[in-house]
Amino acid sequence: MNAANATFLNVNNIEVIYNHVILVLKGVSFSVPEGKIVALLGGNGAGKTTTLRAVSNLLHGERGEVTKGSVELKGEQVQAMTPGDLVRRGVVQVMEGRHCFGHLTIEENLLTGAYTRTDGKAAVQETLEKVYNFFPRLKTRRTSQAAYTSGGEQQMCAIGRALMAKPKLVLLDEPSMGLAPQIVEEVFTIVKELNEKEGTTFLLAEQNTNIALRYADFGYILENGRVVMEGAASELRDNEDVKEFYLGLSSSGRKSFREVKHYRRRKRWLS
Amino acid sequence: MSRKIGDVILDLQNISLRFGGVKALTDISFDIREHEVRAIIGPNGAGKSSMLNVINGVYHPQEGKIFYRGEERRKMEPHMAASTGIARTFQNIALFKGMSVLDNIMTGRNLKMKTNILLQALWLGPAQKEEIEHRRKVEEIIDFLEIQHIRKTPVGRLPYGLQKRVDLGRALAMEPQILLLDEPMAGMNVEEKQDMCRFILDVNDQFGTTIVLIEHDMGVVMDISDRVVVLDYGKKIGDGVPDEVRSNPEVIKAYLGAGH
Amino acid sequence: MGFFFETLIGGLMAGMLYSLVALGFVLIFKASGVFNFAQGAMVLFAALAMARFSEWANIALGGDSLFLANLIAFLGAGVVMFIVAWIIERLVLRNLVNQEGATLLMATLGIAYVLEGVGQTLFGGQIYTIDVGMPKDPVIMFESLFEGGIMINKEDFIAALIAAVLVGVLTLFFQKTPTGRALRAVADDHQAAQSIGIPLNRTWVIVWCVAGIVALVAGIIWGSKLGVQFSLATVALRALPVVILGGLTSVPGAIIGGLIIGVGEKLSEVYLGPYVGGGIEIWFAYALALVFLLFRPQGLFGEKIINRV
Amino acid sequence: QAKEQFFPVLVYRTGAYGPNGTPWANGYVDYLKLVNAKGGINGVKVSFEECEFAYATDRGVECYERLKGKGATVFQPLSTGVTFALTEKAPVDKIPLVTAGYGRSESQNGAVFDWNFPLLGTYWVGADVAIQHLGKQYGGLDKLKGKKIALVYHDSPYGKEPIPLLQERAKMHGFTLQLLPVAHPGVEQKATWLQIRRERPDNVLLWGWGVMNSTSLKEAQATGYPREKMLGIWWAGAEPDVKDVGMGAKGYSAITLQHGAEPNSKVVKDMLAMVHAKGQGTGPKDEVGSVLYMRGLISAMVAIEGVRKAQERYGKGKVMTGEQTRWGLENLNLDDKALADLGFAGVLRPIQTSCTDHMGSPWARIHTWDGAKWNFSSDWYQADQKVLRPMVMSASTRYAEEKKITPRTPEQCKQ
Amino acid sequence: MIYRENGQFKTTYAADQQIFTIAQDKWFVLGLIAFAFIGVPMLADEYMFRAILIPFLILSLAALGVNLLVGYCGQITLGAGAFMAIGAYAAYNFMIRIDGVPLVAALLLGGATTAALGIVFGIPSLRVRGLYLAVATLAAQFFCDWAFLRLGWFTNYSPSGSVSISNLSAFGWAIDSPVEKYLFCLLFLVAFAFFAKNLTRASIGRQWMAIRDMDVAAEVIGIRPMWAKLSAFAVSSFFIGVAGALWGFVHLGSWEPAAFSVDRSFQLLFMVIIGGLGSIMGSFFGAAFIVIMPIFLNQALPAVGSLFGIAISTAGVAHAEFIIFGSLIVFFLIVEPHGLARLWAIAKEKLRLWPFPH
Ligand SMILES: Nc1ncnc2c1ncn2[C@@H]1O[C@H](COP(=O)(O)OP(=O)(O)OP(=O)(O)O)[C@@H](O)[C@H]1O
Ligand SMILES: Nc1ncnc2c1ncn2[C@@H]1O[C@H](COP(=O)(O)OP(=O)(O)OP(=O)(O)O)[C@@H](O)[C@H]1O
Ligand SMILES: [Mg+2]
Ligand SMILES: [Mg+2]
Repeated sequence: MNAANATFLNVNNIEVIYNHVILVLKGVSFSVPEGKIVALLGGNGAGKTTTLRAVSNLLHGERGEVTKGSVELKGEQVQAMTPGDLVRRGVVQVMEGRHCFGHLTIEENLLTGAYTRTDGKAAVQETLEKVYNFFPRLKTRRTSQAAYTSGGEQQMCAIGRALMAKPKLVLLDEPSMGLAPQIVEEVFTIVKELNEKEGTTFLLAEQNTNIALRYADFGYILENGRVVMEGAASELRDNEDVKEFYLGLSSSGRKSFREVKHYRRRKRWLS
Repeated sequence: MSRKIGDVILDLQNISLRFGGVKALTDISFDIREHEVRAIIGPNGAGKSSMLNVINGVYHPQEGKIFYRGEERRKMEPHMAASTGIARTFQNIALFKGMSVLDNIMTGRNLKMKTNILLQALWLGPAQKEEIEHRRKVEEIIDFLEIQHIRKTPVGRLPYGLQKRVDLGRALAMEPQILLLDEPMAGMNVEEKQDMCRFILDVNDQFGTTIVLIEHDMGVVMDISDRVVVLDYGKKIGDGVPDEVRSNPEVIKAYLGAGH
Repeated sequence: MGFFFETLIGGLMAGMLYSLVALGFVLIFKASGVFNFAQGAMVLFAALAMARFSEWANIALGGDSLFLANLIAFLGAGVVMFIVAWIIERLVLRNLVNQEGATLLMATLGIAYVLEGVGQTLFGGQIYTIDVGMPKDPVIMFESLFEGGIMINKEDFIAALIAAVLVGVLTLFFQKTPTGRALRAVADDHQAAQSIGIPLNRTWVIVWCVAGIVALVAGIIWGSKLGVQFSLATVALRALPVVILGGLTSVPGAIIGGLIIGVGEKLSEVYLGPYVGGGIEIWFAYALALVFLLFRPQGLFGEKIINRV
Repeated sequence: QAKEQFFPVLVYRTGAYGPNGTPWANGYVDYLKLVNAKGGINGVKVSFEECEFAYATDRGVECYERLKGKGATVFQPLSTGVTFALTEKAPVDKIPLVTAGYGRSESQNGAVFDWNFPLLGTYWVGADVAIQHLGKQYGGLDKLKGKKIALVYHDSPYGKEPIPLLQERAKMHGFTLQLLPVAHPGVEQKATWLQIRRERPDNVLLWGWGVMNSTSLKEAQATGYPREKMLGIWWAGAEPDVKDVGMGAKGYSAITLQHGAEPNSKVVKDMLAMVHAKGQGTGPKDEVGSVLYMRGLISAMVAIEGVRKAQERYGKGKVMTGEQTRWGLENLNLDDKALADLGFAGVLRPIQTSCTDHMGSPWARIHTWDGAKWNFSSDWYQADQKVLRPMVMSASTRYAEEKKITPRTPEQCKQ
Repeated sequence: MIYRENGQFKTTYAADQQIFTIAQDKWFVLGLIAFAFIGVPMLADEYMFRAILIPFLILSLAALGVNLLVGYCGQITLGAGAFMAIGAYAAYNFMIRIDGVPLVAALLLGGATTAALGIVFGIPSLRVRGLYLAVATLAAQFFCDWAFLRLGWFTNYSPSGSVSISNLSAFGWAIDSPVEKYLFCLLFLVAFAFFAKNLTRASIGRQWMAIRDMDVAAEVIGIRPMWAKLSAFAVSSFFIGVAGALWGFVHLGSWEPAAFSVDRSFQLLFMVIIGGLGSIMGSFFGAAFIVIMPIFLNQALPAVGSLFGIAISTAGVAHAEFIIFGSLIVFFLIVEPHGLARLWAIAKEKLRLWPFPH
C-alpha cells in the first residue's frame, strides 16, 4: 500500500452479530487510505452492507453489534461515537436501498443533508446547485415528494443528499443499483472528480465489479463474512477468478447471459 | 424444449398516465406476444415501472386501451389482474417482511387455494391435503431457484440479492401467463445475474411464460430479450429486436450513451 | 338563535382546549414518528408540578404575591419537564431507535405509567388548585340582539387565545426552520436521519421538552378549570379525535380539528342528544372524525399516506 | 389469628376517584384502630388489611378474593360496580356486604338479599328526601307541579339508581324530570350545562362522584346557574367536591347520610385523643371529622356493632364468622343511648334493622356550603315509606324471580 | 434431554407442517396442557382460580383474538373492549330471550353476533389505516359503551343498567365451583388457540400477514384486501366476543358496561404488543404479564418493604406499582422490541446452539 497516504479509516478484525445470535462478520480487516477510492466487492450476503454499517455506527438500529475488533478513524476509535459525531467528522453513508425521506420533497431531502454544516446558507446553496448540476433530473423533480419519484431518482437523491454534507469520506452502498447505465457512468465520474479535485475519500460496496474496479484504487473481496482477496484494483482485474465470477469474462471474451452453464467450476479460494 | 413465439397476448394502445402535473406516460403503444421475452428500457424516471403498474392494474391510465388476449380490459384492480394470470416482481423489494421464505412463496399459491375458512380453522382433511399439495409445488420452485437452505428464514434477514430471488419465486408460484419483472437483477454481481438469467430463461422455456423485463444492464437485456421497447420521459422512442434498438441513434443519445 | 350561537361559541372554545392537548401528540409524532401515549400523563405531571410549586412558592413568599409564586412555579415546572424529556431520551428512546411504531407506542405507555406513579409520589394524589387568576364568571354579550344575550365564558376565551398563539408559533417553527425540516426527516426514517448526521438524541430531547411545555400550558389551563387531580390525564382521550381529524402530522390541523370536533360534539349533544337519551358527545366526536377520515384517510391536513410500489 | 376479628378494607386511594376515596378509607381504618384502642369488641382485637382497587371493578373482585381467604367479616367496597359483582358472590362465600349509602336500593329487602346491608340509607331514600326538600322550599309538594327538575348524573349504575324513584315522584307531583347523563369521569360537561342554561330548570339534582362534582359546580358558575338551586346527593356533598371551587360553590346544598362534617362530635374527639395523639392516625389530622371521613368511620362503626350484636348471641369475646356477623347486622338495634355511648350523639339517628329492612334508618337532612365549610340547613326528613316500600318490594321480587331465589318467610327470619 | 433438532428428519411435508416441528416443543406444550387440566386443579386454591387463573384464561382468549387482527392482519384496533361487551350482551340476550338455549350455544352465538358487527366496524379499515384506524375504532368503543348504557333493550330494561347471569351449566355439568369455571374456560381457550394456530398457518393466515406486511404487493399477487381484512375482523371479533361472554358469565357473573371500558381495549392491545405481535404464544405471555404483574407487585411490594422495615402506605404501593410496571414494560421492549414471545424464541435459538455461542 502506498506509504505516502495516511490511513483514513482502519478496520481491524471486526466481528458483527445481529440479534445476539446471528454471526455475520467473522473478522474483517481492511484500511482506506486518505484520498483514495476503495471498493468492497462480494456476492449477496457477503457482509458488505454490514461492514459499512459497522463503520458508520448504524448497526445499533438493526440490533447488530460489533463484538470484536475495532474501527479507527484517523487513529481515533469510533465505537463510542454516534453517527452524528461521525458525520461531523466528515464520514457520511449512503445507505443501501435509498432511504429518502418520503414525505419531504427532493429539495428538502437535499437540504437536510446539509444539516451539520455551519458555513452558512450561501455555501449550502452553492453545493445544492452543484448537486443539481451533477443530477439535472433531480432539478426537474425538486418539488415532488421523494416517495413519488422513480427508483433511480431516489438513488440520485440519496447520493446527492450525502454530498450536501461536504464529506471527507463517503461510504457508498451500491450506488449503481437501479441507475441507468449512463447515470452509473456519471455517478462514478462524479466520484472520481470529487476524489481528484476535492480529495474526498470513498469506500464503496458495489456489485457492479466491472465499473467499481475501473474507478477504484484498491479492492477487497468479501465472502461469507471474511476478506478472501485484496489488492490494487488493477491486480484484481487481472485475477482469473475475479474475471470469471465477478466480471463475467472468460478466455473467449464476455460470455452471453444466454449461454451460461448450469454448473461451473468451484472458486479456487473456497477449497 | 423449444420456444415458439406466438400471437399478441397483450396489446397496449395509446396509453397516457399523469400524476397531477407529472406526465409519467404519454401516448404509448406496444404489444407483447405470447412466450416472448419483452424488455422495457429507458433512463431513470422514464416511466418503465409505471408501465408495469398500468399492466397489472395498480395504476389506471387516463387514456388508452388495453387488450388482453384480444379482449378489451376495462377498469382492473390488481387482484383481478392476478387472477387472469399476470404476476410481477417489484423494483423496491415488496416481500412480506414478517414471513418466512416458504410462506412468502406460499402466498403466491393463494389464488389456487380453495378450502374455506372453517375447514382451515379445524385443519380438516381437505384443508390439510390442499396445503400439502401446494407445498409440493412451492418446494419445486424453491429447488428451482436454489434457495432450499433459507426456506424457513424470515425474509427480512436475507441479503438483498436473495430477497430478489424470493420475490421471483413468489411470482412464479402463481404459475402466471405473463410475468412482469422490474429490475430483477439490480444489486447483483455478474455471477448472480447469470443465475438469474438462467432462471428467467428456464421459466420462459419450460412453462412458456411470457416475460416482460425491465433492466438497466444492457448486457442482460441484449442477450436474453426477443424485443425491446425504449421509453424516455414517458414517450416511446424505440421498439424492435435488440440489435435494431442498439443502433437506434435516438436510443443511444437518450439512454445508452456512447460507451455501448 | 342566541342559544345556537352560544353553543357554537362554547364548542369552538372547548375545541381550542382540546387542540392544546392534541398539539402535544402532533409535535411528538411529527418529529419522531412516535404516537405518544404518555401525553395525558405528561399533562397531569406538569400540572401537578405547577400546582404544588406554586403552593410551596406561595408559602415561601409568605403569600404576598400570587403572580410571583406562579411565575416561579411555571419556571420550575418547565425545568422539570425538561428533565423528564432528558430522562426519557436517555433511558427509553435512545435504546429504541429504528423500531416499529407499535413498539414505540408501547414504550410510551410504560412512560405514562412511570410518570403517573412518580408524579403522584412526588407531588401527591389529592386535588390541588392552580390559581393563575383566570376569571370564573361568565359575561353576557349582544343582549340587544338576542333574547338573553350570548354568554361567553371568559376563562375559556383566554385559554383559546393562548392555544391559538401557541399553535401559530409552532407552525412557523416546523414549516420555516431547518430544525423543523430535520425533525420531519427524523419522523420519516430514523436511520437515514442518523446517517446524514441529525443527532437523534438532541432532537428528541428538544421535541419532548417542547411537548412537555405544551403539556404544561395545557395542564395549567385544564388544571385551573378542573382542579389538578388524576382525571386530568383522561382529557387526552378527548383530544384523540382532534388529532386524527386534523392529521397526525399537522400543527395547524390540531387547531382546525379541535374547532370542528368541539363544535360538532357540542351541537350534537345539545340538539341530538335529548332525542336519544344524551351522553352522545364522546362517541359522536369519534364518529365525526371517522367520517372525515373516510374522505381523507390522512386527516384534513395530514401528510398523505404514501402507498406505492 | 383466631383471637382477632379480621376486617378487609377495600379502598381506592389512587386513580380518578382517589381524592374522594382517601378520606373515607382513613375514617374507616381510624375507627378500627379506635376500637382496638378502646379494648376491642368485648376484648376481641380487630385486625385489618387494605387492598387498593382504584375503583376498577375487576381489581375490586381480585381484592375481594384475596382478602376473603383471610377470614373476612364484612366487605364494604364503596363502589356500586363492585357491589353488583359481589352481590352474586357473597351468598356463596357467606360474607355480608355492607353498603352504607350506596349499592342497590332494592337490597333493603333482606328477605331476598340475605347478605346485602345498605345501612343508613339507599339512593331511593336520598332521592325521596331531595324531592321532599324541594317541595318544602316551594311551600308544599303540590307546588312542585309544573316545575322542571334536572338530574345531572354519573352515567353508570350509580347515577341511574335514583331515576325510578324520581320518575315515580314526578308522576305523583306533576313536575318534569330532565335527565342529563355525564360520562365517566365527568371532566367535560360543557354541553350539559349549555342545555341547563337553555332549559333553565327550576332545580338541578347533582348525582356525581369525584371530579364530576367539582366540575359541575364550576360549570354552573361559568354558565351562571345559581348554586342555591342545586342539590347534591350525599356523595356530592363533601369537602373534596367543593373545596377547589371555594366561594364559587357558596349556597350549594347536599343531602347528608344523616351525618355531615362533625368536628365537634364525641367520637372525633376520642379519635384525636386516642389514636391521632399517639401518632397512629392514618391520614392528616385536619381531615378528621370531615364529611367523607365521617362516612368511612360510621361505615366501620356499623360493621363493628354488627359483630358486637352477633357476639351477644354466639358468645361474647369470640371471633365471629361472616354468617354470624350477618345475624348481628340483621338484628342491629342502636338507640339514642347506644349511639351516645359510642360517641355519635347528634350525629346519627337510631338504627334498627330487621329481616325485611336491611337499611335500618330512612332519615336524612340537608347541609349547605358557605364557602369554607358545610353547615346543616334543614331539619330531619324521613323517606316516605308509602313510596319507597312498594318499589323495593317489586324490584326485589323481580330479582328473586330472575335468580330463582325464594324470599325468606317471617318464620325463617327468626332463626 | 437436550433441546436439539438434530436427527429429527422430516420425510413428508405433512410432518413439516405440524404445529411444532421440533419434538421437544411438542412434548413441552402437550405437557403444559396436561398440567393445566390435571395438575393445576390439584395445586391452586380458590383465590388463584378466581382472581388470577380465570381472568388470565379469558383475557388470553381475547388477546388471541386481538392478535389475529392486530398482529397478523396489521389492523390496529382499540375497540376490543367494545367487542367483548357485544359478545357478553349478545350472549346474555340469547340466554334470557330464547328459552332453554344451552350455555355453550349462547356463548358461541354471542361470538357470532360479535363477528357480524366486527365486519361492520371493520369497514372503515378498507380506507383508513394505521394509527388513524386505531383511533377511529375508538368510535366503536365509545358507541358501544353508550349504547349498552342507554338502550334499555340490551339490558332487559334493568333499571340500573347492570345485568347478571347465574346458575351456569353445560351438557348437564353445573359450572359452579372455581375449578369447574377454570376448566370450562380452559377448554375454550385450548380449542380456540388450536383454531387460531390452524388459521395462521393456513392460506387465510398468510393472506392476513401479506396484507399486514405490504398491502399493495398482496393485492398484486391476487389477495383481495377487502376479503382479507374483513375476514380478519370477523374471526378476531368472534374470539373476542366469546371471551367477552365468558368474562361476563363466568368471571363476573354480573356486570355493567364499565367492565368493558376503553381501558380494557387498551389493556388488550398492550397485551399483544408486549407479548409479541403475530405470535400465538405471545398472546399468552402478554396476558400473563399484564394480568399477573400488577397483582404480584401489589402483594410483593409491602412484603419487600417490611423486609427493610419500611411500611409503605397503600397509595404508596399503588404508585410504586405503577412505576415498576411501567419500567418493566420499557425494559422488556428495550431487551426485545418484538415482545416476550420473541425473547422466548431467541432463548430457544440459543439453547439450540448451546454450548456454542453462535
Ligand atoms: N438486520 C439483520 N438481522 C439479521 N441478519 C441480518 C441483518 N442484516 C443482514 N443480515 C445478515 O447478514 C448477512 C450479510 O448481509 P449484508 O446485508 O451485509 O450483505 P451484503 O454483502 O450487503 O449483501 P447484498 O449485496 O445482497 O446487499 C446476510 O446473511 C444477512 O442475512
Ligand atoms: N404515484 C406517483 N405519483 C407521482 N408521480 C409518480 C408516481 N409514480 C411515478 N411517478 C413519476 O413518474 C415518473 C416515472 O416513474 P417510474 O417509476 O415509472 O420510472 P422508471 O422508468 O421506473 O425509472 P427507474 O428506472 O428510475 O426506476 C417519475 O418521474 C416519477 O416521479
Ligand atoms: Mg448490501
Ligand atoms: Mg422503476
